[in-house]
Amino acid sequence: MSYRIVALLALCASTLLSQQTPSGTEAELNALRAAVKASQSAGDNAWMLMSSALVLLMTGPGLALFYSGLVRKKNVLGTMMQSFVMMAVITLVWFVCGYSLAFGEGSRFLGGLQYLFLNGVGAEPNADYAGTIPHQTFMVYQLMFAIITPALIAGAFAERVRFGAMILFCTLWTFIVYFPAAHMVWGKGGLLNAFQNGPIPVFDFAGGTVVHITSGFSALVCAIYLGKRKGYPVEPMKPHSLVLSFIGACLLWVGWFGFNAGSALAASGLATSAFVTTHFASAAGAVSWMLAERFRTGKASALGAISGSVAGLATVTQGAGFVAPYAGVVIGFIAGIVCFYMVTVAKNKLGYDDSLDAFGVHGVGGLMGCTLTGIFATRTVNDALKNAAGEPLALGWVDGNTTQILNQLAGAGIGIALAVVGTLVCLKLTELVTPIRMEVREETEGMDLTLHGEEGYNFEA
Amino acid sequence: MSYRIVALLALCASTLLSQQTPSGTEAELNALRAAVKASQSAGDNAWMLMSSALVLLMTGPGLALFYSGLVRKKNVLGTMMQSFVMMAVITLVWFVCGYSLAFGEGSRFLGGLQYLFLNGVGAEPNADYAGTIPHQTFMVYQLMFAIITPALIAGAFAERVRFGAMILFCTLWTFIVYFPAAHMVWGKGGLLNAFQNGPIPVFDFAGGTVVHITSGFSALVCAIYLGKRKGYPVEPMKPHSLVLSFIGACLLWVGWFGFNAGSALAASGLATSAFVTTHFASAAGAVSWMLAERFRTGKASALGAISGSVAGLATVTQGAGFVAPYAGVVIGFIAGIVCFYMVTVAKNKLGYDDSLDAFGVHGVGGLMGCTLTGIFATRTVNDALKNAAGEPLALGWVDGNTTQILNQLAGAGIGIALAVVGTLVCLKLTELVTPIRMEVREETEGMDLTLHGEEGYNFEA
Amino acid sequence: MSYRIVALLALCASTLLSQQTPSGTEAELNALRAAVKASQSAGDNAWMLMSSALVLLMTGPGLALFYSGLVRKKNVLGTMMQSFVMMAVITLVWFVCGYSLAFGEGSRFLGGLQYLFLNGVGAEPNADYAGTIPHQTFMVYQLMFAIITPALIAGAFAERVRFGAMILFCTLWTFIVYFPAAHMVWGKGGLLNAFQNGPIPVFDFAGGTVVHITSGFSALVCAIYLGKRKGYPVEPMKPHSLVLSFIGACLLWVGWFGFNAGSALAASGLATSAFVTTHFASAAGAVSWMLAERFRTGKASALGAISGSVAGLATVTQGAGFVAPYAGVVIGFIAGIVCFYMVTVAKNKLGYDDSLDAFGVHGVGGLMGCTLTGIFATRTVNDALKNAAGEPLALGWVDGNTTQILNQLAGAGIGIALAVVGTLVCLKLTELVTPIRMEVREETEGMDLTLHGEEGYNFEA
Amino acid sequence: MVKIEAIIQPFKLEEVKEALKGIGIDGMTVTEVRGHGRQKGHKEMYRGREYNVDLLPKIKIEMVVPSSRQEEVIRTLSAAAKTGKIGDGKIFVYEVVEAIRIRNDERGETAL
Amino acid sequence: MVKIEAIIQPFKLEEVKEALKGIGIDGMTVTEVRGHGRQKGHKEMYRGREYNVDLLPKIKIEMVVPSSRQEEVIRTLSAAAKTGKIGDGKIFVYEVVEAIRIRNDERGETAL
Amino acid sequence: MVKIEAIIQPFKLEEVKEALKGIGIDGMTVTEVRGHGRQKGHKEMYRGREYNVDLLPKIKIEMVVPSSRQEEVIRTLSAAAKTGKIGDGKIFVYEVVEAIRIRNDERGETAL
Ligand SMILES: Nc1ncnc2c1ncn2[C@@H]1O[C@H](COP(=O)(O)OP(=O)(O)O)[C@@H](O)[C@H]1O
Ligand SMILES: Nc1ncnc2c1ncn2[C@@H]1O[C@H](COP(=O)(O)OP(=O)(O)O)[C@@H](O)[C@H]1O
Ligand SMILES: Nc1ncnc2c1ncn2[C@@H]1O[C@H](COP(=O)(O)OP(=O)(O)O)[C@@H](O)[C@H]1O
Repeated sequence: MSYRIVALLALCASTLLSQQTPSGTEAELNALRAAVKASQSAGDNAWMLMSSALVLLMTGPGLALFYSGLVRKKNVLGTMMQSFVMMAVITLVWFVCGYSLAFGEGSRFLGGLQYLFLNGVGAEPNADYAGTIPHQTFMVYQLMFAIITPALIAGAFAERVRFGAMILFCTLWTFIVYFPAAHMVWGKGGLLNAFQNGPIPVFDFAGGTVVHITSGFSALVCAIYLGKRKGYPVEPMKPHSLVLSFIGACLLWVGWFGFNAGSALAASGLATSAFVTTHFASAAGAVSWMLAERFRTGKASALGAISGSVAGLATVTQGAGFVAPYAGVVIGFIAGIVCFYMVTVAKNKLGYDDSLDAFGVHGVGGLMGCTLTGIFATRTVNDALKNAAGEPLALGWVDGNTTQILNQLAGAGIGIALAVVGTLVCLKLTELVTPIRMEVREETEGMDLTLHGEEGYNFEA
Repeated sequence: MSYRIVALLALCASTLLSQQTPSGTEAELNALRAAVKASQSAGDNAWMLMSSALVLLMTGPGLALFYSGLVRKKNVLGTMMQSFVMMAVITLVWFVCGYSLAFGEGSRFLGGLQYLFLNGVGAEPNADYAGTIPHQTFMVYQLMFAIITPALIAGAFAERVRFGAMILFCTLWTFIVYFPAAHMVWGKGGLLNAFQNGPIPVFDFAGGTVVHITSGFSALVCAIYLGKRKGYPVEPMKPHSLVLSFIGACLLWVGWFGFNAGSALAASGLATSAFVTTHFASAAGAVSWMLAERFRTGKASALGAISGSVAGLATVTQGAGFVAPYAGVVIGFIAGIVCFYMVTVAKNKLGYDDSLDAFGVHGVGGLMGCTLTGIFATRTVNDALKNAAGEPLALGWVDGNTTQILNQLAGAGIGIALAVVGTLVCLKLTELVTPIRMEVREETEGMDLTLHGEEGYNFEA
Repeated sequence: MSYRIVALLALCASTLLSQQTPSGTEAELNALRAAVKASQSAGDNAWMLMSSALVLLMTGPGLALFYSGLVRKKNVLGTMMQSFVMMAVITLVWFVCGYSLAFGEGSRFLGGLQYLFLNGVGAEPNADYAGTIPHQTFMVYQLMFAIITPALIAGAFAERVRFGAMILFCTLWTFIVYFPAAHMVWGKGGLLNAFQNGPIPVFDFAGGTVVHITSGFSALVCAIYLGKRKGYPVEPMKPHSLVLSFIGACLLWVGWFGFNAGSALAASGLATSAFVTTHFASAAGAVSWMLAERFRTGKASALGAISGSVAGLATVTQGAGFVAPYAGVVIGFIAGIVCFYMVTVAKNKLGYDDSLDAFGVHGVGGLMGCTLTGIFATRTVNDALKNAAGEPLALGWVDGNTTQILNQLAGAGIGIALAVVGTLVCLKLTELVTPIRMEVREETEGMDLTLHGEEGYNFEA
Repeated sequence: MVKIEAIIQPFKLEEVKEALKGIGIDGMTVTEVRGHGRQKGHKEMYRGREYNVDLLPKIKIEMVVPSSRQEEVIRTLSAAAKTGKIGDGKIFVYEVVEAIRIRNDERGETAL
Repeated sequence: MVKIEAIIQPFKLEEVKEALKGIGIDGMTVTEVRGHGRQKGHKEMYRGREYNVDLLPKIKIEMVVPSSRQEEVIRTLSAAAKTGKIGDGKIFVYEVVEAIRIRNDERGETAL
Repeated sequence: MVKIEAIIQPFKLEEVKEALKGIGIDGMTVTEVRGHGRQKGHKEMYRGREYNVDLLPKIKIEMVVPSSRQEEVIRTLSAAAKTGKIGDGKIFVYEVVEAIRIRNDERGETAL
């Protein structure tokens, strides 16, 4: 708070002073400058605090509802807990060393330890990341991303993974996959950081690679490694409450504004632009998935509509602040169709049991989004990258930069490799400590009773 | 983003420079002015992005929950989809031409085509509408209104309308009723636009006429045209989950702050004032509906309380940024009683089947709100209208302007006429393409199964 | 709005003028100063309006869901209504005289009547409370606190209190307990107001004492006074839907950012700091409650996790804007363990029936938080208190001020005394007018049917 | 005494209840069940997985009545529940050995 | 063997179950049903539409027991379920032709 | 005619249904019930209050079949529902006095 107050006091002082001196002195101007800085910070901070809250809302209750509605009644709490426990555990990890490993200055692959226990992360902005908001705001905003990413994976092992093992796995995964990925793409000096001289500059506005590719491909590995749910695909395993999933999906849509538009790190025109592409992609994804269903099965379903919107959102994440509104529509439209195909046709053919389609939506969506960003990114939307003369650089194919798509693919490749190898390592490490899968009897009885000793619904009078 | 960055750079530059020059130069002052503009924009944009998110939250999950809780279990997803599909489809329409038709410069009745595909709608503010926020922010904020308005109508044909027909009807309706209404009241050069020299100046702060009167009266026409649900009013048709409706109503209340206070288009004192009247009207509406119930039936119900709050909110919408807090209380109180009467007594007498009372709450509330604004609007709250000498003009009756109420009634009349005729046209056009009503067998089985091939709840183990 | 517009006009004018005059004149500087003030206000107001919305979201649907999920199915609506009716009724009380009694200038114990009917509460900031936002914003923000506090008490008499009696009791309680408590701690001239020369300076950033101690201890008195629910503890009374409680808890977590970070009354670095400690305490509370459960019963439950997070949030409330992030973790961790013990062990031993643990979580958490603030408050986080030389004063034990803890305990003591005595008075007064407890038959049939004539779920086809 | 048990379409419940009241049959117990028979079910589809739902919602009504009223009840019930389409349901009749009213331990037909 | 079927007030379930365990009756099957009889229902009101709800929540308990224990079970059950007010419910008794334990295909009374 | 009533484990429903279809038994009515027997229940814990849940979810299947098919149905059903563990459930058989198809008032075995 201090610098705000100082600024205001200075402003007041200068107001008083100025009644004595005939014209604007240097002191007055400096006071004004400080006041303007404080007021710029207030506007940007208002938006970023709100965005942080929105991204947390995405995990709980958003994702928790989306996922838990899709499982059977006996697993509703267990599935919710997989999201919730990330909100709790990853927060503590972030506090201790996570933020430092992701955003500290370190190697090209991982941050250093200077921010251990958030040492030195205070109200002063960190100009490397966001020059107008408190460093702590940036820290807590990024924390919300670190929470939701492993929570997304949980979609792949829902209905069959033990609680303790899930926590252990996800915590390990955060260290082995997330922190490196975040550092490489967004961290100071990171290998893929386009804005800080990374040797392979990748445009990832809000985490298409960092969040969706990593979690999606990790989910695929988990789903295959763990094997199918008992009874799959013979026993019926209908979503127990699409009503919950629907609420969750709407909250994801709304929360995603914090995720994508918040990634502008300021309440700027760029934030608005990301907001718009995000919204358009979600809408287009819902429409195209519904159309695909309509043609294939004759009926557009509610589950289809919300899945399409989530697919659109996941896919536009990477390009949100780089592409024009029309591109948001195009990206969303492609996302809806491709993810529909993955989830309804390809998955059944390949035969793995990714219960909640974390791979089909986030993995595939993330990968497409990464690529499409290389095509649609344009300096008319984002002019932050400049050449020596201060002119904005061409970004994607539409700007005439036909090679960026290679960088994007390289980034995606690195993300996928990291996710696959890292996930296997984490699974093995976890198994050294504790069995991952529930016993058959536990799976039959359900997670709620066997893992948590509760039931989601007690509707008897 | 560019102008922000330029401003900040300029500010920094001037800071550096100023250490060489003894006193404030013109360049320094200009840099400061740009910086102040950017920082004003940040504050206002933060609020407007958040308001946009809040208005989307009203439709999904807000309205979707409110409505779907009131229908029978077999129609829960179908009803939710009516809201959700508007979030998807109207967004695309808005992108293609909707925004242009509503807010482009055109005739007194409809906007022009200059903003087709959002051409020219960028980060620069459009001073005709909102001088401190990116034009795109204004665009996307207004989109959220275009989404919720047809979604409100759906209340009148819930439980019996085919999905495709509903989409077609609502899309047509948006063209034939919504865009003209929005343009006349809020668009540049619009017939009823009080702030841009419309010949019949109507005060409609947040859409009492544009949103609630149009959707409410259209709902009445639809309800009558479609006829009653099979079995109405003999078969029991109890709300299947007032719990859902309750959640929805609370989210509507919260979201309405974005709707009404956001309509100040800035994080200003006027926004606060609208926030306060909105909250007060909602509270007063809940109280008066509960009292009315208590006197008539002996019991204040949860459905009554939430209906009263929605009635208060719908009714205060038109005047939110024109009236004082006490007037918010009065308007809300009247709304609760009158809408209670409409919904519980008049509707049953008249015998139409407006399943979810879109007319009784939004139509009647909107009409009352339009009129009451003519009474309670005051320049002590809103001084944006000035005479040649720059003094704020008297607004409503309480300011001594006894004739404004006639303008308001004229506006309402035009809105009603447009809604009734437009809706009939749209219904006829839709029927040319596809039958609107579900078959009897489908109605019996429910929308979820027959239209979407799903069920909302699968609670069997 | 006026001062914003004036500022902007002035700014424009000065821009024009400055093209004629060679250098910055006093008029130009003044215009700039006004513009900066307006823009600072926009940023802060954006955050405070949003925070107000978030705190309302905590009550409805947040708390309403959290509580109603824990009761039996037959009481779901009745329990929701206890929260909702506070949103309606306390709003009207606040409008009439509540704000004035809490924040008007008056005695050390209660505010005066100058703000009756919000007279004089307009767009101009009230520098006594928040110098950069409209006075109305401060008023409506504080209203949201006045709403949730009595709604929290309702946890203690859920499932057995008549609706009218509950409204009457809570309204009286607001007068006899809440307004005095709020005035003493936060009001101008209040006995415990650390920032306005209160003789017993208590640090209560966001209402640990004003909200949680008062409501928690009042809940205990109510629970004992009313006696147990019929059948308790023999009949099973399982939570009917932990799914609802889970959603509610997540919304409480998100909304609490408005509660605590909003209490900075600006979008400042202090707001961020409070945001961070709040989030950390919630996470730590969830973790420690889960660990405690794991050790005692072998299973970490969903109800445990969300209870722990609420305990962490309630406990950190008092210190949120005074303590460092690490202290948030410590406070949350302690909260989870102690409240776990209170709710699962101590309550059963003592034998009172605090159905929803309003005392065990809010009373105990509030008391701990009050004390811990005396330990962990530090000027490195909050430097608003200064000595004559303008240097920030030492705040808590960690700053070397070992006596503050005594002030905190004194404040807590006064809060508890006021709550206990005031609650007894209110209960007696209420009983003079109407019986408080439902009849046995009504309790058996449930609140929904007997009090409100509805049912929460009608799932029959 | 006999127990008459009818499986009917859910939307016919109200009508059947009224018809039975009409002939003075007041005591009955109703259960939500799912039935399988000649009536075709429907398909549901969740993300590409298809479910053939062949257990359809039905209502089971049970009444214990004096044997003398058996035919009258069957006739009334059947008439009220009939739509003539497959899925209308069945009526089954069972012997009842004894009936007791818990409230006052009355037994036999007076307990009904 | 006979089947004893009792329709009782929901809030009596716990008590009845304990009483039956007390006399060594362990096997039972419980169903949530709704009942209509002399007990008056209640009114519900949703936006001015009134519903007379005359199907009230009840619990049905079914036990198959050796005929020899019939009277003892009826007595115990009735005593535990009684409040003396209208709505307490009924007990019905039916002949059972055969009983089979699925686990091991035991038949007759040993299967209970 | 007899009614064959089986209480089975919920997760066995699909298998049992298929097995019965296999021998041409199409008509059946299914109810969600809760059962108590030798199978141990489980503990639930809500904020320190412990609940011993001894009523476990079961599925009741009822089929009315010609007496001649009784044994065949029992055998098929029992085989499909068996896991060999406690809790597999029971089959009970009752006499049916009459059966009526509501749709066309057919009676007796042709109504099944
Ligand atoms: N043999 C049977 N035993 C028990 N219930 C049956 C039997 N046959 C049919 N039912 C019940 O009756 C319902 C209607 O039967 P169905 O064959 O579909 O139509 P209909 O009675 O018109 O021939 C079924 O859904 C099932 O609940
Ligand atoms: N003839 C009957 N056949 C089947 N069930 C009955 C019959 N009569 C009553 N019942 C069941 O018993 C319940 C209680 O009956 P009711 O007449 O209300 O009270 P009481 O048993 O005290 O006379 C009813 O709700 C219904 O479920
Ligand atoms: N005597 C009985 N009467 C009615 N239902 C019974 C009886 N005994 C058991 N059941 C039902 O059968 C189910 C399984 O019985 P249980 O004793 O647990 O296992 P098993 O049948 O393998 O011995 C019970 O949950 C209950 O629903």
